[in-house]
Amino acid sequence: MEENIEGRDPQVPSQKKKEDPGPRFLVSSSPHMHDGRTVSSVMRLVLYALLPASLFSVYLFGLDAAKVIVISVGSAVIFEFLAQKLMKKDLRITDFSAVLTGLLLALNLPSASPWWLIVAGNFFAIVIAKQLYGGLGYNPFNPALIGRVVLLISFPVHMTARWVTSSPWGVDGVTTATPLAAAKESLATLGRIDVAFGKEEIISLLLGFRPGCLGEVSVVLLLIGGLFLIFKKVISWHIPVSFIGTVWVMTGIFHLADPTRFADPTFHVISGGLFLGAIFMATDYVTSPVTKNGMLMFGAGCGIITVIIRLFGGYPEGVSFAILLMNAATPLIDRWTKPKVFGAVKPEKAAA
Amino acid sequence: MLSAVIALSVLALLASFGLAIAARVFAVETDPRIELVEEALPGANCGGCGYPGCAGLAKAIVEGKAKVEDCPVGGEETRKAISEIMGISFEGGQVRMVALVNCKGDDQVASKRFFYNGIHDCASAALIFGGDKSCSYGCLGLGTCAEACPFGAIMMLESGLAEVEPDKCTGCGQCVDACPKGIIKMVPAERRLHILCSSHDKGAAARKACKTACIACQKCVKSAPEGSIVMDDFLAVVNYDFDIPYEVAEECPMNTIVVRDPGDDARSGCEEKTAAGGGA
Amino acid sequence: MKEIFRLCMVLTVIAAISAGVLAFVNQETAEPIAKAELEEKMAAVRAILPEFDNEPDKDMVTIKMENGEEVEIYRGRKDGGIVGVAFEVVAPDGYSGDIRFMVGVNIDGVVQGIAILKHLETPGLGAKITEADFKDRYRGKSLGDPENWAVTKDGGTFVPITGATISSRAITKATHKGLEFFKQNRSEIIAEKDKGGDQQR
Amino acid sequence: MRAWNEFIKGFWSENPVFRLVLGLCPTLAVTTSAINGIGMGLATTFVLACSNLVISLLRSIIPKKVRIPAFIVTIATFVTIVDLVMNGYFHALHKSLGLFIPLIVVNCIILGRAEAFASKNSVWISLIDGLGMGLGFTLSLVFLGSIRELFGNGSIFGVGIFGSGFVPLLLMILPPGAFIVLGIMLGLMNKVEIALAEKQGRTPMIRKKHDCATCVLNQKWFDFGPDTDEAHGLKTK
Amino acid sequence: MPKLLLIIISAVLVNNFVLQRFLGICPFMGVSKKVSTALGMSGAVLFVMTMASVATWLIYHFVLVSADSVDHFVLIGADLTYLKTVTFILVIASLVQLVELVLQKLSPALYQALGIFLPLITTNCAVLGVAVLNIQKDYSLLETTIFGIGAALGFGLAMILFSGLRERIDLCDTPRSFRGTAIGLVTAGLLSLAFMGFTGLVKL
Amino acid sequence: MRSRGFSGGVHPDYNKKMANSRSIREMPLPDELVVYFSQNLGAPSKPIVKKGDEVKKGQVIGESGGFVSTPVHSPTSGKVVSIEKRPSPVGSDMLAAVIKPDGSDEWAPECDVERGNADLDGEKIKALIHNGGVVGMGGATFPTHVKLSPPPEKKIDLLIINGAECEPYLTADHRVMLERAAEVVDGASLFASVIGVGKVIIAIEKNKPDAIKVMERAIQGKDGFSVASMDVIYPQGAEKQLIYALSRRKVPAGGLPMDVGVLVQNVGTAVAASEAVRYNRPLIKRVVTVTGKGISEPGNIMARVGTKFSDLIEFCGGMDADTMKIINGGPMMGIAQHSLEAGMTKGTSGLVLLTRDEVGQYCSDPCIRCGRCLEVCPMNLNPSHLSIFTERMRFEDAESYNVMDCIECGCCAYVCPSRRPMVHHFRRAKAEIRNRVKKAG
Repeated sequence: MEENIEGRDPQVPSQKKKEDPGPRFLVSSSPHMHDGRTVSSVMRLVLYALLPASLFSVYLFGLDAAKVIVISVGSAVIFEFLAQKLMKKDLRITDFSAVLTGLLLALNLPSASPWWLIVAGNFFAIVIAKQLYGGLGYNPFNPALIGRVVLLISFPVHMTARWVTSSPWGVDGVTTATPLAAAKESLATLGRIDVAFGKEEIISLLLGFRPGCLGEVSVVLLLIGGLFLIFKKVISWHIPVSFIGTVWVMTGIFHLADPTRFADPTFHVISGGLFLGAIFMATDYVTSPVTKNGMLMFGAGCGIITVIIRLFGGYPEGVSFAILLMNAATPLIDRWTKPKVFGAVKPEKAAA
Repeated sequence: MLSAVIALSVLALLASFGLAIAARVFAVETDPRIELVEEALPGANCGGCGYPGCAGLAKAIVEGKAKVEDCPVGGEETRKAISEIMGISFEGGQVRMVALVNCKGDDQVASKRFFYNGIHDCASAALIFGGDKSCSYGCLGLGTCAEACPFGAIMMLESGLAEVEPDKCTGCGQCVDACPKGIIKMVPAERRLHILCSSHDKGAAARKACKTACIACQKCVKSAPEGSIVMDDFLAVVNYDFDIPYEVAEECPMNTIVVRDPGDDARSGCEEKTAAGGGA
Repeated sequence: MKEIFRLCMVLTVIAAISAGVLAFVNQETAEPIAKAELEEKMAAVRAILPEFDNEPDKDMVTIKMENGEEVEIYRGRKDGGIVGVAFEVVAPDGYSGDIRFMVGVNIDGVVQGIAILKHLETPGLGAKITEADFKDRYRGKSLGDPENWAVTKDGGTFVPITGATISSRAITKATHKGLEFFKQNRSEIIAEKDKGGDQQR
Repeated sequence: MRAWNEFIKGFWSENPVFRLVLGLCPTLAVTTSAINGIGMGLATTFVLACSNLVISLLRSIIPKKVRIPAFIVTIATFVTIVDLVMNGYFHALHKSLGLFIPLIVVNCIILGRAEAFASKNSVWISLIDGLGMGLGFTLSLVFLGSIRELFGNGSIFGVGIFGSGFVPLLLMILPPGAFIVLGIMLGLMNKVEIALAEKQGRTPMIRKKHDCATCVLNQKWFDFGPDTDEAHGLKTK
Repeated sequence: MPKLLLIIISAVLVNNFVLQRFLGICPFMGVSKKVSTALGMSGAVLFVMTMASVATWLIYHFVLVSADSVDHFVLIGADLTYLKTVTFILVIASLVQLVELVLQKLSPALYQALGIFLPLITTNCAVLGVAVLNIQKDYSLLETTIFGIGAALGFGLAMILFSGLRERIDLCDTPRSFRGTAIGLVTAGLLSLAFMGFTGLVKL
Repeated sequence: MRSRGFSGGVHPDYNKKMANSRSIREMPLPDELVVYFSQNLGAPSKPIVKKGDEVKKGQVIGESGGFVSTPVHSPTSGKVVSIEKRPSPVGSDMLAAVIKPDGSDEWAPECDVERGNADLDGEKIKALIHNGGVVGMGGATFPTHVKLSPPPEKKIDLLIINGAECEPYLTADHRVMLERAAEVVDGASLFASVIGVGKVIIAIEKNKPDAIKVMERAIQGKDGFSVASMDVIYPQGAEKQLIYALSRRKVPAGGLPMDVGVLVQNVGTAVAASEAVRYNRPLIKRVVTVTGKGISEPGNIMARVGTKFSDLIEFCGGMDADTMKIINGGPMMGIAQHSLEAGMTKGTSGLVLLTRDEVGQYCSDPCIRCGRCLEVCPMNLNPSHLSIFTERMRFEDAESYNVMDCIECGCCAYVCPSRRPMVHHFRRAKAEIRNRVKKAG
């Protein structure tokens, strides 16, 4: 009813000799059953959920995208292995967390990323942001996002200026700006938002036929992955819904106030990396609150910061920074949303 | 030049004089000795005294709630310094105490009852049938005492036993409280002969559980000076008031009695030993 | 009380000595500091003007703009004739703050060079405005040439720094404004009768 | 011999940055390049040596109760001297160090040495101590500055190392890079210290706590409280 | 009014005193073990910084600046601005200690909450830093006050976030040599990285 | 119909099919019985027999050691071989009377008396229940007479008979309800009359439709009795959760059911009470479910208190070589055994033999903070943080996060993907906190 714990069986008898009067049974505290879900199965489920978007990115950006994904996942695993070896820890490659970090980082990169950029990003993600804290479970910040933000501020040219339009198998992609960058650009140049936002654009934004990071482009596939995870009870709806909802409401208010300067809320929601961030990055267990109320606060906080950065900040996209900032606030949120113990309310006097 | 000198002097004068006046006006009485006592304490904040850190003890000492010798870590020097601050006479000559793990039953000699699967920590393991060792008095070897030691003086041996390094031990007693089996005792540092067993089981049962258990054969009691080793509920116990000749150790059929290397404590051990030895 | 008085006096004396020492050091260093500050500005002026043989800081005019701000204009001369003037321009729409830089123009209003004095642009991106490669893009340009003073993204001729369009745009705009300022006040700036910056000082 | 030991300890065993973890503000702020590190380091060294000298000269004159304000005025005087001189003769460096020159006043290393060392030791030894500590601080700053400059700009002391194909890791010269590099270096130094200590069979000296309460800067400055001279007599014993 | 708002936003988010300007690292690392102490410290810093900003500004403009550059009422004619480091530190230290004395006597409750942190920030370089910056940026008295408050709020925000993280990191399985300050610095770096997102939010 | 559940809880594999259709079999007398003197929560009993004494079935061999204590009776007639410490199924070795049956199985004269269904007054019933050594048979072994003596200011208006056997594998209560429905109802009405409660609910989970049917039939004509079918969710049988599911009353943290006017008794306890009152038969045997993949013939056995586990297993056809864990009780809250020499107690509701592939093993992986434990915790605690605090010895923090309210149901550890020994952590924290309180007090 459960799989083995990845070759790290505790001290259990394999076969015992008849005449040895030594121990025979395994003794532990209750409970003695388990539902069979392991860290690695959770991580694998998230990987499956990302699979459609990843494959589709290869279709959109061609071999470049495949290259980015392979290098990223490979280097993440290698860094994880080396770090654990160096720190003399148990090898835990098989929990798939490094694979997931590598894939998420890849999905956050433009398809034209050179190999050294990907490797550097993974170094910061795995070694600095994760293993230095003791590995999976201890990292206070989302490793993939640390990787991405380090790259973003270290190599701004590679990370913000070399977007490629999507085309089947990436054959004739041309360099251009992402929709959000274009919107910001037009605001700076013309003093007003100048984005075409008709039915056609909505559909191509939803499907993913637009420039952007590998994984952020196809909103529909990301949504499918997210629903799969919610259905499988890997994540709960709280963070994605409050995150995306807050962004929609806030940008909506600004849009109503001044439609020439602030783009349509729907545009804000489906362009950029909001879905990738809200569904796959903000919901990272280790770095998000554990309580449901905390999750709602976390999502709302992410949304508010995202909107502030997008509308008023220097960067066209604020999802990564927003999630990292809320990661920092997670311990405080957890502390302030401590669940109220069952029966903590004063007993009702009307017992009779 | 002149204006600079005037400006700064006046400022300094105003600041210092103003503060001096304010200090008089707003004076709040605090006992200055608290700070001094705290400074004299070792500052390890180990909690061995039972107060929250050295500051806590300092306050208690000054307020008369604690005694000068309540800091188990600080040596004679510390006590002397505090006594001086407190203006009380100081009597020296306290014996340095170190912790000792009274168990010799490592994984080779002590059998196990079951395979333990749980938290790697003695206190937790002891919650489940008192631990996996067949001997219910034995060291569980999971290192709770080593974790508790603020001075890194406890080593966990590969064989599944804890061992105190007397040189590093300050005698704070944290490990004594931490051990769920209660087998760590404080003993005078100058004593070398120990009976490393805590089992009150009867001979046969003890022997079955552990190959180095005290089986209460009384051989040591007979060969040692009267009263220096006493039987307590099937367990031979050393009375550390006595200096026992090291030959007694050889009497033990179970190798439970050991003489710890007499040379490893160079500073005080040697002369103390000869002095005490002469007395006995 | 007596003790407190003593303490205060000690402190006061120390402060007095300190003030004396500092006053002395200040006196001694006042001149070098002023010189260094001037030299800093002149280094920029030298970089953006054609060769000159006078001391532009002593040959300076001040022009009051409509908003009340005064602009100092350093004039470089060779053999007595003005070869170019340098003045400070502020680009208010830099990426993360004002960019202050100096523009050098010859008397025909052709840019001889720009020198960045102070900026807060992103290192590695906007901060590339300080690189010669970028600054050279403005050399030899004047109001009519090119026709369209804008970065290529806005349909102009100036190639912006990759990924730092905003900074490039700010510089372009401010340079353009500077040229217009020069054109408007040209007569005043190169008017010989104002010669003798000493009076200005 | 004693002088040599006092001098050398600033480089490793009591290195202000890596062992005592003092003076982090300037360490983090100015180490964007190796040259900045030298400038800041030498400025600090000058102040440290001079203030140690003066304070150990005056140590018998200054009453204990106002020693901290007296020390700080002395220190501030030297800092201002450095500030003025640097502004006059090293204008560019002064500009890039900016705010952190006046802030040398509150660098814990300086007042710390004054309080813990100069006020108790002879003039010569205090001077040596100040020089050693200051140079140790300088060395640490140059070391950090070199690393950050190397990766963040591809050069050391402005000399290109990697050639033109190198894409600098800008993070290194940005604020986050300062924290991260210092953190990692500190960790690695601790590792070295642990290894060294193991070899020499002693307990590694690692400052686990970074505690303001122990910092001399943060004690009461003016001590005009009720007369406790007897108590203070005990304290210094 | 908008300028004041911008000063606050800039001091809190964009040019955060601790994370971007490296001021006040000592208390940031030292008093951030627990959220409760971080809160107390932040309160004390807010108090001291605001007061110190105002006090030093007044001293600077009424005592040190020479007569002909400022129209203010001036006590002494000569330009004594080179004495600002010495005077500022004296003024700040005296002021803090005075406040501490007064609090201890008059409002024991407030002293309990803030008082124990007051001596810890006597010469926090953030306090001296804010005083010097006020002069550098040529702020008016109102702007100075606002900047002092903003800087303290930024300090507090960073401090409280960091203390939460610190409490969590304390429970981590960090390699031995990185425990304590080293991993704390790395964490501060990552926090600073997150704050980089606010770059360009305000142009000052 | 509103949901009969609570927030949290898990749905483990119940695995009840192995034994729930097997009717109760009487086990023949074994060669040796190990009867512990500590059979209940509270003070242990005081031995009143010595080595070599002849005893009769039902004879008191240990008398009540206090108010919260019950007498212990000899489960059969025979000879006391020794009084010594024996391995115990619940903790460290305990004092026990080792009895060698003489085979005649002869009742002591005062026992097995037909008293008929005569109405008795409350105090008399309580005394009979106490003398019969009746304890809570759900596993907690709290002396029943104590539960029946609430302080006068606590007015109790609801009696719940707990037939919600939520522990996986176990079917003992299920079979008891099917086969001894009349006694269950009789026991319930005895309890009701003692505390003067008009309303009695027999709570049974929906996955036991046959038991619901049988019990409904059994209560026909009984005023105030009803059968409630409960949601199938673990731990439905836990007192506080059961009370909440039935009445929406929340037992205050640190409080008892009587604080909200409720009394909960297990079905097995009802049967034992009925026997003790009607026939003067003390509690000397009970139904044990012996099940799990490790046993050859799973089943529900009526066995004497004191029957050694090895005998029980032998009676059920022996165990599989692959058996890795033997649990006294159910797999969620039961206690893993290290010795088969231990004898069953009044609280042994099952013996579950798990093979290697059924056992959930622990490792000390770090918490990945997935929050699943918060979702399932029926007490609304934060097990994730609690276990981290305990791991780092931060017991004050654990206390401030209400570790003392943990009911050790095991839901958190059941769902933890990092396989952390959560309950073990909490038991450690509780022990530590109790110690500190003791030290301080």
